[in-house]
Amino acid sequence: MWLVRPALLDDVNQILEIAGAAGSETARLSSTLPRQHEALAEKIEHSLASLAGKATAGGQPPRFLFVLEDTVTGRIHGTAGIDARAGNGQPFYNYRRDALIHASHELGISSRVDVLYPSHALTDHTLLCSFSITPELRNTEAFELLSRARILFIAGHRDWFAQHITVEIQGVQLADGGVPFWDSLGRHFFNMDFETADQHSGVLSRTFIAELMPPNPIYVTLLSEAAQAALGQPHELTVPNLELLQREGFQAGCYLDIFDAGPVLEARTDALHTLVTSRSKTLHGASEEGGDTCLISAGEGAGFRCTLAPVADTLEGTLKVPVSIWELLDKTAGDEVRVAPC
Amino acid sequence: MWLVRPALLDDVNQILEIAGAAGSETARLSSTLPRQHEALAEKIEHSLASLAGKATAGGQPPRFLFVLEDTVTGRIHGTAGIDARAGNGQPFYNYRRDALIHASHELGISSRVDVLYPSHALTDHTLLCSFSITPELRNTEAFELLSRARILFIAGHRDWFAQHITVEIQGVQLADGGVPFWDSLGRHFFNMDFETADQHSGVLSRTFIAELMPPNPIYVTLLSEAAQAALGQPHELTVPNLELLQREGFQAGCYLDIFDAGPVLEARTDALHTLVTSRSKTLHGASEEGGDTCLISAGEGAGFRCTLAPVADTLEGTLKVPVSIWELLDKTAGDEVRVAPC
Amino acid sequence: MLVIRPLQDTDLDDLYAMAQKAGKGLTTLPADRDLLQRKINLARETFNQRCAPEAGLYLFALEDTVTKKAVGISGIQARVGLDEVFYNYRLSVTVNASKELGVHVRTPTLHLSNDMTDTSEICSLLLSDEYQGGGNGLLLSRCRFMYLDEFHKHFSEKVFAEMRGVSDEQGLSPLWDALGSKFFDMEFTEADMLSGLGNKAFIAELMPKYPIYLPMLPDSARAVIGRVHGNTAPALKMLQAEGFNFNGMVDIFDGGPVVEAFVNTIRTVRDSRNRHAMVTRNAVNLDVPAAERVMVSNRSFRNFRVTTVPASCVGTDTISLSPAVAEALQIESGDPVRLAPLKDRGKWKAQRQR
Amino acid sequence: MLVIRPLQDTDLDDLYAMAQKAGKGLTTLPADRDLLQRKINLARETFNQRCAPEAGLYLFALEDTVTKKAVGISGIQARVGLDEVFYNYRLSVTVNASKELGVHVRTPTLHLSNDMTDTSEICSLLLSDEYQGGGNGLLLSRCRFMYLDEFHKHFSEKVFAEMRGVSDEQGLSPLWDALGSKFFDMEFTEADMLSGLGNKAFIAELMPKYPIYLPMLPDSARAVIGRVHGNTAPALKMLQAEGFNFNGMVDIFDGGPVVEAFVNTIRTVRDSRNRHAMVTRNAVNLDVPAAERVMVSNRSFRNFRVTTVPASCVGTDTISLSPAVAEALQIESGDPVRLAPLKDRGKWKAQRQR
Repeated sequence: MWLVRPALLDDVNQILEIAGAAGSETARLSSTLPRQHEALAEKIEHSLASLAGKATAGGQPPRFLFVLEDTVTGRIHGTAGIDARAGNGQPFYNYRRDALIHASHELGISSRVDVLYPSHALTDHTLLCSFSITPELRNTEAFELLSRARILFIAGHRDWFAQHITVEIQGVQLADGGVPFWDSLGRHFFNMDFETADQHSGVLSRTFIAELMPPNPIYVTLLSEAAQAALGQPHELTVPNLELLQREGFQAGCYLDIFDAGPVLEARTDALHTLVTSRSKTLHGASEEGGDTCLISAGEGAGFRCTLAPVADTLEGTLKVPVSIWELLDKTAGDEVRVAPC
Repeated sequence: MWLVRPALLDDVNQILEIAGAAGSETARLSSTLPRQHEALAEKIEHSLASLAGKATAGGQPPRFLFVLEDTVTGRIHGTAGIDARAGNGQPFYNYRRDALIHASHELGISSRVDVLYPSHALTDHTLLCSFSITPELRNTEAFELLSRARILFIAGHRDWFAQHITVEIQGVQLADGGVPFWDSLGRHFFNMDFETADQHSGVLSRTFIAELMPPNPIYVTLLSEAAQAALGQPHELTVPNLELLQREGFQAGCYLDIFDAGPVLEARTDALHTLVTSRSKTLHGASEEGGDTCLISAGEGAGFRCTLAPVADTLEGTLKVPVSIWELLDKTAGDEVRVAPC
Repeated sequence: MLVIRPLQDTDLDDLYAMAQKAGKGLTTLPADRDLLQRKINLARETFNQRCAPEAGLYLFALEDTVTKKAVGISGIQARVGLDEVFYNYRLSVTVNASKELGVHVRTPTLHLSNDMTDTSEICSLLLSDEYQGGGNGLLLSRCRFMYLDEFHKHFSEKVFAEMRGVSDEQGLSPLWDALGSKFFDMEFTEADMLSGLGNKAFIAELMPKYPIYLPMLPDSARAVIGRVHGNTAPALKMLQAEGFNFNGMVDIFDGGPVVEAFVNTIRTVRDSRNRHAMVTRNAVNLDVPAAERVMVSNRSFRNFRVTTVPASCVGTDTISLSPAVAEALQIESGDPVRLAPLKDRGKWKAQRQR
Repeated sequence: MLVIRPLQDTDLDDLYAMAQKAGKGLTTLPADRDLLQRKINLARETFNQRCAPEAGLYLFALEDTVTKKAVGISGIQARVGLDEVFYNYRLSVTVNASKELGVHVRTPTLHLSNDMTDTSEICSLLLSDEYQGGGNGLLLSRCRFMYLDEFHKHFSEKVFAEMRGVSDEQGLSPLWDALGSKFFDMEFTEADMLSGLGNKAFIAELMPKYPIYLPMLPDSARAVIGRVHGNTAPALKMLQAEGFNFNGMVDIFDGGPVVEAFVNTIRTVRDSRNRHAMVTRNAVNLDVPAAERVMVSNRSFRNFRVTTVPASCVGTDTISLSPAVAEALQIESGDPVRLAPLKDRGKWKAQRQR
């Protein structure tokens, strides 16, 4: 069985294996997941404090990290995070793509001039982040479970999160590791390769972005052709994730990632599909494994659990779920759970 | 009876009376209506050409001007316009209000810095404009007729208009004529008073805005307090109009008028209330004046007419309307009309 | 004899012929008769002080007194940026640094600037091919410094010159290709021509307003920023010898540098001396090398005239001039004149300074 | 006798006392023992060439040889903007014009700039109250030009000084109130102090990046841009006399001007002359007015020393120095020394030039 639960300090080594080897495809797809033992442990501690509803040192807003566990082997196969407030108390950087129209009345010329404006407009939105999964699980129901479990968590702890929710999709990266947008823009100012900058942004304070980012708007027409083509384009590996998020109700707007120009998706939190379609139910036993497979979650804070189970609904608002699932959720008959259709 | 119909060249003098005396309250509220005979005549000619579906010299997009006529006296009491494409082939200027977050990690300081970016993002949206009405008709059904008739025109000529529709609401102006936002910003660059600039923007090519507008973004915190307070605020006289437009589905976004910082309202054209609730019906006679008062329009292009009438609907999709109205609309039984509830 | 004098109506044909031959390089003197006539008119108004001093355009012709033809032209614009907005890019540096990461990056950056507004410009230099050499170009250029000095109240303290930037044989400019062409939907030569014709509203309308970070431009474009066209290198060298320095501004189209100097530090100005004319019939060999010549001006505002004579004519308080030279300068014995060496380290100067 | 020499460890207490007295005006020398000690250490490393040449901080003390106390300090920063990003505003002009409307408007505009990066700065001048007057301030300031000239390879061609801007008795700055305070949620003195302590990351983080149009600031703020504090006016006058000019840059906090000069055109440099020391026991009246004194340096990089002697001591090839002066300069007869007048139009200079 696949189970999504909060990350624990004991998970550090296994998570590092997933986030692990620099340059692996998995790693590239999870820039906000630290690759250093200490930084990761801190992130998990912060998550645990957030789950306990505790204020943390420095008054950082809550951040949560969940893992995908194979309950048979006990092994961890993926991670998924939520930052309650994008930027975590500091500015959250994006480029906002906008167009100016340069027109000469006298010459009868009119042209559209695309400009990338530095923007912090998404600061303090809730952010889905730190998503990583072992490659063999892509396009499986475990993948969907891991991603959507977060929305059930948000549904169960709605007060902790903002009205708007955002997720950054990794942008175009070539087979040789080159990132066209970065190579055309950021590299000149940060004087480092994409991997390094991306890792810094996950681990360090974001002061370095304020310090190193070009302070003025950027004309798109001066970017390399490859960089222009990459604006707002997702990395091909992220397409399944992107589609999943679009089904959730996320839409690409005018914001782009400052490092790789990947699209930034936005949604109203209360309009997320999983949240809207989820229902609170009372847990009951099922004699046989019948019914549609659903996402089912239970528990508050550190007790949060989410899994997939065949569910039979009853007219009385109770839910028949196999007893094996009760244990996984750490709940028993009569307890409240939250269920959402797959 | 009140009738809305396309403006004709014969109307010039009467329109000038309404738009007329500089400094009158009416005049202030209709900056895109020229106050010069020749310019107004040109505008009407352009409207007539547009109504005839003719391309105009210089390839300017269609622009329409309608008048509100008292059919008893034949006098004109108001005007309302539509520009099919805001900017009329040139950039349409707004300020886009956005916030940057200036935060120092080390000092633990974080502040929101509002910035006004020059923007042309609303260029080519359809624009409602040139609205003026004699003061005694404010808050009457004639007022509503004049404003909403345009939406019925759009409904009947949907292909001529864009997907998005915009309307600029006049911003704060003091009793002494001073415009706080202009006095704090534009005046320094345009070296003229608000009235002059506003009139130029209605009459001249907008080249002068490209030439005179400050080329860089503006920090809100450096505006005068009165100007800051005026950002996005409507002139009090426009409140009835604003409310009417809000009922239509228009909403204020992040755009502001570059001269007075009045709010710029936006809507999806196809979602406009009058458009969504309007129906095509076949005209029939009514023996008695019964039924709810509705907006009723008919005619294509230069034949467009719109008035208010008590209407009795039938189950068969026909419409019973007093015969006096038929004449007003220049239609007869069996002709198609468009009707929308008040 | 070659003499500098104010440009006049009768010069139109000669000027037009020169402009036609010069081709595309000289944007301030396009081969357009109407425009050239307007410039002549403006120059006449200027010398006659019938236009606002700051609007003045002082144009000088180099006349061959034998053929009575104008064979060269040069000018001074009293103030730029009054009628039309005057644009340059300022070549600046943006520094981004992070202590935390040990990163320190300098990014050369072009900022759109109007900072030359209200400054006097030396401009419009053009010399017929047949008259190249023999110091004629120097005379045409340097006579302006004598005028600037003489009538400095009409000009700014600092003067500048825009130097033609790099372009290839086809008139293609690497900077234009990488930058301007992305914003102006026209050819370099067309843009340059429009700008030269004084039609600059299109620049305000079409120009990118935000700074341009140079690392985003290709090497070919970055390489030409602040560099002059091969044909202009001698002119640059001459101005540098006069004390002009690159002031950090470049042309918005081709990246050519702007050089500037304070009038009172220009070498020609510093080395100028006053004398009185002494018209004499003593035979003087006028045909000496440029290094042995001095420029003599008649110090007239309205009818400024300059020619060159051998340095050997210069005395302690006077200068001996033949009747022909005096006539060319429209002076008589006893009239004050002002001298300056034609060449750097010219003989006369060396004599005077040691 | 007062002698200039490199700052050394034993000066910490004197320096601290001076900094305390000076109060808030001098941001590069705050009364902070740790910081001052670090500066002394850096200066030692610099004179001993144990740090990168471009990181050098050359600090000189003015020592009273009687009391052995340091009574003044002045310095040269080899290059600014290397360790921390160096910010100024460039005072520029934005021109907007419309022919159609006949409008032409010039808007003074502040652009954030890092353009002083890599330039040498003269800085940190401080003189004890009891030693004001008698040319001591001139010595403290001008000894730096002798050093810049002598070791010009270690410095940029151009040097600059930031002049303290206008603030009132309470330390309130009109420009800060109108501009900085809107973006930095702190007091002017705190910001200035943080900046002086070398903690400049906050500037990159909090500073407005887009240009500031001056008409949007109140008159009180506009009036002080490019103007110096009353207390700094004499220092500005001194630098102007040396040939320093306002270069269009102003301080981002208080609007004080930046003045700059090419080292080789600084008056002290131009008027410097070499001599050989001749130690003599002839009685010389050392107590002559500043105008009649010359500065004498021992031309040493590591142990640079300068003092003043009467101009009357200067001979054609030599200069007569008393044993006490020679000892103070740590030289002997026959050693080369370099001289420069202490005051503008000082007696010695006048003698030399005519």
